Amino acid sequence: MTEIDLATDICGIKLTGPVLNGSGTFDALAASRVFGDALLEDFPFDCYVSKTITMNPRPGNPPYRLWETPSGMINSIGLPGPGLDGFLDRDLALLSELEVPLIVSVMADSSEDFEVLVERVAARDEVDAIELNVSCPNVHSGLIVGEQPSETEALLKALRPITAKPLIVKLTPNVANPQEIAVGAEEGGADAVSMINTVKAAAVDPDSSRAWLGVGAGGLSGPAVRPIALAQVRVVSAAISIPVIGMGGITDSESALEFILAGARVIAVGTENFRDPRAGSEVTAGLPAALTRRGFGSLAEAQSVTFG
Amino acid sequence: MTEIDLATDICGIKLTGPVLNGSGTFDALAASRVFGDALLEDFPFDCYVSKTITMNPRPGNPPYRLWETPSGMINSIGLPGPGLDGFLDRDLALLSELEVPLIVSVMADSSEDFEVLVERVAARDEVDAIELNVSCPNVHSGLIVGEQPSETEALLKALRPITAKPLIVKLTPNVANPQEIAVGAEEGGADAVSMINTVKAAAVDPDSSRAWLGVGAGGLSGPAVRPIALAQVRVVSAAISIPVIGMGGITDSESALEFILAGARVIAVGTENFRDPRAGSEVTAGLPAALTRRGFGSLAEAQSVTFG
Amino acid sequence: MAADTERPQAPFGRRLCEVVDSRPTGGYRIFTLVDGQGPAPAPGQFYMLAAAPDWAAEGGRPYLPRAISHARVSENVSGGLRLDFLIHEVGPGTSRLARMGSGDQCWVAGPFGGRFSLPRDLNPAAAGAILVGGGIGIAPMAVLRHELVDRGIPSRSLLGFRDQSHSGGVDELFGCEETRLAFEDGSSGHKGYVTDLLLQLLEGDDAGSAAVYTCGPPAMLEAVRQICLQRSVPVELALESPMACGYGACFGCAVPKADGGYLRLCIDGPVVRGDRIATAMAGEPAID
Amino acid sequence: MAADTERPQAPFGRRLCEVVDSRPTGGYRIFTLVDGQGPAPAPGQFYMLAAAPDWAAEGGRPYLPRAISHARVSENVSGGLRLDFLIHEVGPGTSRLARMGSGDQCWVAGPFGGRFSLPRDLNPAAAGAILVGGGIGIAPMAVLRHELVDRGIPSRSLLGFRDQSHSGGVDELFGCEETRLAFEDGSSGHKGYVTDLLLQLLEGDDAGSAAVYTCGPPAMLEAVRQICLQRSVPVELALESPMACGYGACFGCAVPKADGGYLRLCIDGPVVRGDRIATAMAGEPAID
Ligand SMILES: Cc1cc2nc3c(=O)[nH]c(=O)nc-3n(C[C@H](O)[C@H](O)[C@H](O)COP(=O)(O)OP(=O)(O)OC[C@H]3O[C@@H](n4cnc5c(N)ncnc54)[C@H](O)[C@@H]3O)c2cc1C
Ligand SMILES: Cc1cc2nc3c(=O)[nH]c(=O)nc-3n(C[C@H](O)[C@H](O)[C@H](O)COP(=O)(O)OP(=O)(O)OC[C@H]3O[C@@H](n4cnc5c(N)ncnc54)[C@H](O)[C@@H]3O)c2cc1C
Ligand SMILES: Cc1cc2nc3c(=O)[nH]c(=O)nc-3n(C[C@H](O)[C@H](O)[C@H](O)COP(=O)(O)O)c2cc1C
Ligand SMILES: Cc1cc2nc3c(=O)[nH]c(=O)nc-3n(C[C@H](O)[C@H](O)[C@H](O)COP(=O)(O)O)c2cc1C
Ligand code: FES
Ligand code: FES
Repeated sequence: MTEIDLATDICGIKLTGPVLNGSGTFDALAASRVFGDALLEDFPFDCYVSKTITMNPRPGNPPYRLWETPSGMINSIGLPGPGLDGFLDRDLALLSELEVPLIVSVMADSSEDFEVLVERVAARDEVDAIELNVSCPNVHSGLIVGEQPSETEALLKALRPITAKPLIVKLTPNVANPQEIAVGAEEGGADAVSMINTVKAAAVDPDSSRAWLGVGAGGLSGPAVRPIALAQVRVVSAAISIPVIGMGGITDSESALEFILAGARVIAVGTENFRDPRAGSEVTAGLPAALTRRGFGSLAEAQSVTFG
Repeated sequence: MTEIDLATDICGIKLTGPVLNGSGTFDALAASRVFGDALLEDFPFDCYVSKTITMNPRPGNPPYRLWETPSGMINSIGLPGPGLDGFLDRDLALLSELEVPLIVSVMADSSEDFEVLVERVAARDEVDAIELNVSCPNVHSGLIVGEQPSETEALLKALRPITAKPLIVKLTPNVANPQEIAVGAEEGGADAVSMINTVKAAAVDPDSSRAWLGVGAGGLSGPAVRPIALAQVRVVSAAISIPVIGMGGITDSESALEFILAGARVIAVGTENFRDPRAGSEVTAGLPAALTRRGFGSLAEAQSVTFG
Repeated sequence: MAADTERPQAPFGRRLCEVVDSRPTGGYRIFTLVDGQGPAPAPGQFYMLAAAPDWAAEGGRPYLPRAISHARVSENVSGGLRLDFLIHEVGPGTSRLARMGSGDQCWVAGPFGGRFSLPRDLNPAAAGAILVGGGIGIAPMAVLRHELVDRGIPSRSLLGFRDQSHSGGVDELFGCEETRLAFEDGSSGHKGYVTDLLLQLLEGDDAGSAAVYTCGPPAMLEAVRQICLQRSVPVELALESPMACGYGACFGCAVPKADGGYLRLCIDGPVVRGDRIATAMAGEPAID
Repeated sequence: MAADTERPQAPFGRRLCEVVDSRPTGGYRIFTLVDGQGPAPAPGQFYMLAAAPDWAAEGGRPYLPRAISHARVSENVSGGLRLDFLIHEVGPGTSRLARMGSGDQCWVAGPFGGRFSLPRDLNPAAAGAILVGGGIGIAPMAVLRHELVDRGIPSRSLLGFRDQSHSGGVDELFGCEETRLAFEDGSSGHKGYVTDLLLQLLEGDDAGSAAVYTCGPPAMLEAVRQICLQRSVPVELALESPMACGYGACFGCAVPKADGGYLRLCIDGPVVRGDRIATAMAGEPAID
């Protein structure tokens, strides 16, 4: 096979290839405890996205937090984490040892808190871009920010002046028209959107007659949602001119390429990391052959396809 | 095992059991051509729901109309059918040979056409109830009726005076808050809601770099969507007092019972009919054991559970 | 409601049948099921098959059953029918079916769909039949050939293959019967397309007394269809289209009709007259 | 970043290992894998396993790998390790694993998690160890027992079972070593709970010199934990919780800590000291 060039970029950040991780699906710090030096020597992603950081430390949701479904899983993790200070003081220094660009995901329930998060995170040199997880209710309007184009646009307009670093909006799939939210994000000044987050889902305890998850419901991910994600990437990428980071059920290079053909510029591996800690590397390893099979000479050619 | 009573009702229609078919997933006329008398002697459902009928004959969408996905399938069938006259003049007389109650599904793109459909269908004695497929744009407002609580309520208010027969609203899952639509339906005078319809989805041609489906995108069904359907049944049934007809990836008595525990009164089998023409009968056959295993003495006991 | 009485009727539902044999053949695979419940299928009919119990392999597919034509039918010594199926592995479903071995169980529904007409019903002037098969499309041709032999109706079989690795089943399904082979890569028989052989026959023959039957890849079917339509030779094609159910429930298997609209291939086909359809290549991406 | 050096470290990624044996044992099943890449696991560690290639069975599950403790480890004559796993079939994942046979392949990641402490590290006054196992929870106890024997540390094993059909592996894993058995149905050994045997021991013994280790169903673990906490006897529990990844990636395996918040059982456990957690029954529906 001839050499296939996988180098690319997202919002100006140069990447050795198009494979990111989905926020919250790979804890590089835990993985380095478990796998040791091998993790850094053989890091599976071309860019690392942190778990979503919040202002204050959070314990996360009560158990159970997981359930397996046909070709997928539901989680109700609830954003456990050390809070902004803990992240900046401890985790960030460790994450900067990674030899790939770093995107930090943040969430807040008010525009003011979002401003603090973006300002303090963006101030750190280790950070290349910020992803805004907007599946949260606006404490003033009560509306879920990421469900309303106007709320999303307003949030971006408030955050945009704070930093020159790229701002990425993580879209929720739980809306009738994700392209409207994406347009709101673009108009507010976002540099990219990433999609999809998990799809609202529930499971029944196999033994009792109650909800299995401790908080009643959660979010579906994995191959089951891939067709939903592909449809949303298709309509969103057609509606905006900023790039799309595509994800949702990517398991291998073939499904990764499907997202790129549907309109994503780069892709992220989420749930598949749980099945295979090196899933990101496996996706990358298979991409040249997958591109060649469909007649592309480079990643850039596939990225330029206009999908029907 | 002690005798378990499966008899129930939906909007006052007495049923021998809780198992319906999803509209458009079992063509009783075609099945009787293929399987002969066995179909009537061993009919798999306690109530039959017709494919959605439209005012005028429709050819349906260009091929391909199907694609298999992880634990599911996407369809873009496009409501092919004989139109109202063809249905009333030919199909309906044949369907009345079925020994179970009959629900006729209808769709239109204006309130006026909906009124004609409901009036003429409801006038026929063979018909026990009417299901309104509202995943269609309002020709005046341009809004998708089933995506807007106010549009749904307005449609029901227009249709309610036309007939005393039960009106069932089939909800789309492609909204942020299906409970708001359900409340609109209830306030407009609906007698029940049925849910979920298919989830917007797309697939990439494995060989070319185009969309596989002839019209670009379609709807996802099958076990992959079951967790999504369960979550929506959970929130919708908690928000309304009219009954829910639950569906979405039901494959067996265990998954059927999950819907009832989550808040559905009766359930419908859709895509599983394609894998097994007698899927409805198999679900029914397993229900007594599934109820017993969870400690229920009757279907009514499971129906009365308040889900956590 | 009215049943279709002119075709063997499938038992209602699906049933488990045992795999009693499975063997490779020229790049394809043949396996044999014993069906204790179904009627003898007619040439052109097909079954919906799903390996049991692990139909879904890695990745959540296959999920739906797969439409497969029978390639041969015979009586089983201890009762029931022996059904042979010829499989070309092109994806998760056919791969999973091809991996079944003796003793495994397979879900079976069918036989579904209608049969090939007899030559006289297709063309009152027909002297015999010309069978044109390509790739795994030779399976329904083999079944039809056997029926024609049984009825004493003369036929000629023209079989086309890309190369040796896409030519399974010929010896086993056509045995010592006379066939004319075409290989695109010239590795054996005529070098080129099977339609070359058909053109030769129709030019030699009195085209007016021919009745053509064909099954194979869409491009071949469309070529055969055009050749026949241009010469007013009646032709029946056994088509494929994505099928979820096989019994008219899903409306997925749409094929465009010549006079507009679509037919449901599973119940209105899979055998269709060449002049009834708009194209044998529906859904195939247009060639740039 | 810093690696955990006090525990055997898993190779990065997952690997295919061959199943070389599989056999029933008292209602459960034991199978043996040969692992050519991983380090020898320590008592208490576990692996994430998924049968290959058909992990997903009918219905799209199993999808995620399953956490399984090793039940025995030995050197393989031709290299690598022989790992035994004891399986209780409770759903699609364990059923699919139990159906693997000799020659099949299995995806393996691990060993994951931390190990049991030695008795002296748990209780400086410890004279020996008391091992309390229930059901398949006897597997990690067997591994710990072997290590203690190798190190010449005295231990007593108390094993509890619901009935004979939930008592697999005792003979094979504990061999001729002395064990005290309890059966809830009285079919053998003590009639009742294994905690009855523990109470007897702790009353006879000087509780101050005991170190207790336990693995089994949540209700049993919580009973053992309470018994020990009340008597200030140090106890380590090997817990279970739903796990998607096993290496700290998903945050799914939360277990409530005694001082608030949650630990990630896969990396902070699965072995935890009794006084570190709020309950061994997190997530279990409250009893009405
Ligand atoms: C009536 C009928 C009879 C058939 N008889 C046989 C037979 O005897 N032997 C045999 O091997 N196969 C037969 N087929 C084809 C077989 O059903 C498909 O190849 C199979 O469904 C593909 O499933 P898969 O999971 O292996 O591959 P998939 O991943 O589903 O498909 C692989 C590739 O094939 C193409 N494709 C898949 N299905 C279709 C389709 N129906 N029409 C056009 N393109 C398609 C797609 O482009 C895809 O890239 C028959 C089909 C029909 C409708
Ligand atoms: C560290 C660890 C070590 C383990 N070691 C073994 C072992 O050696 N042998 C063995 O057979 N099993 C072991 N298990 C348990 C095993 O992982 C689960 O039984 C398995 O995941 C269930 O999968 P399934 O598909 O068979 O059943 P599922 O359908 O997933 O579950 C069946 C039932 O078990 C319950 N359940 C499932 N998973 C859990 C869980 N993690 N916690 C509590 N309840 C649950 C549910 O109520 C469900 O009804 C271990 C688990 C952990 C976390
Ligand atoms: C266990 C789990 C935790 C997640 N945590 C986060 C998170 O903290 N922030 C976020 O934006 N998305 C989070 N996600 C969503 C993923 O990043 C991703 O959008 C989604 O899972 C779809 O991709 P997948 O199907 O490949 O997993 C999480 C997903 C899972 C499964
Ligand atoms: C091929 C196909 C055709 C369908 N046609 C209709 C239809 O005409 N009207 C309608 O209301 N729903 C239609 N549906 C939706 C189903 O009735 C059902 O709501 C959905 O498929 C979810 O259930 P399932 O997962 O059990 O299939 C169709 C679904 C499929 C798969
Ligand atoms: S395959 Fe379902 S209607 Fe033809
Ligand atoms: S199992 Fe994933 S973090 Fe513990």
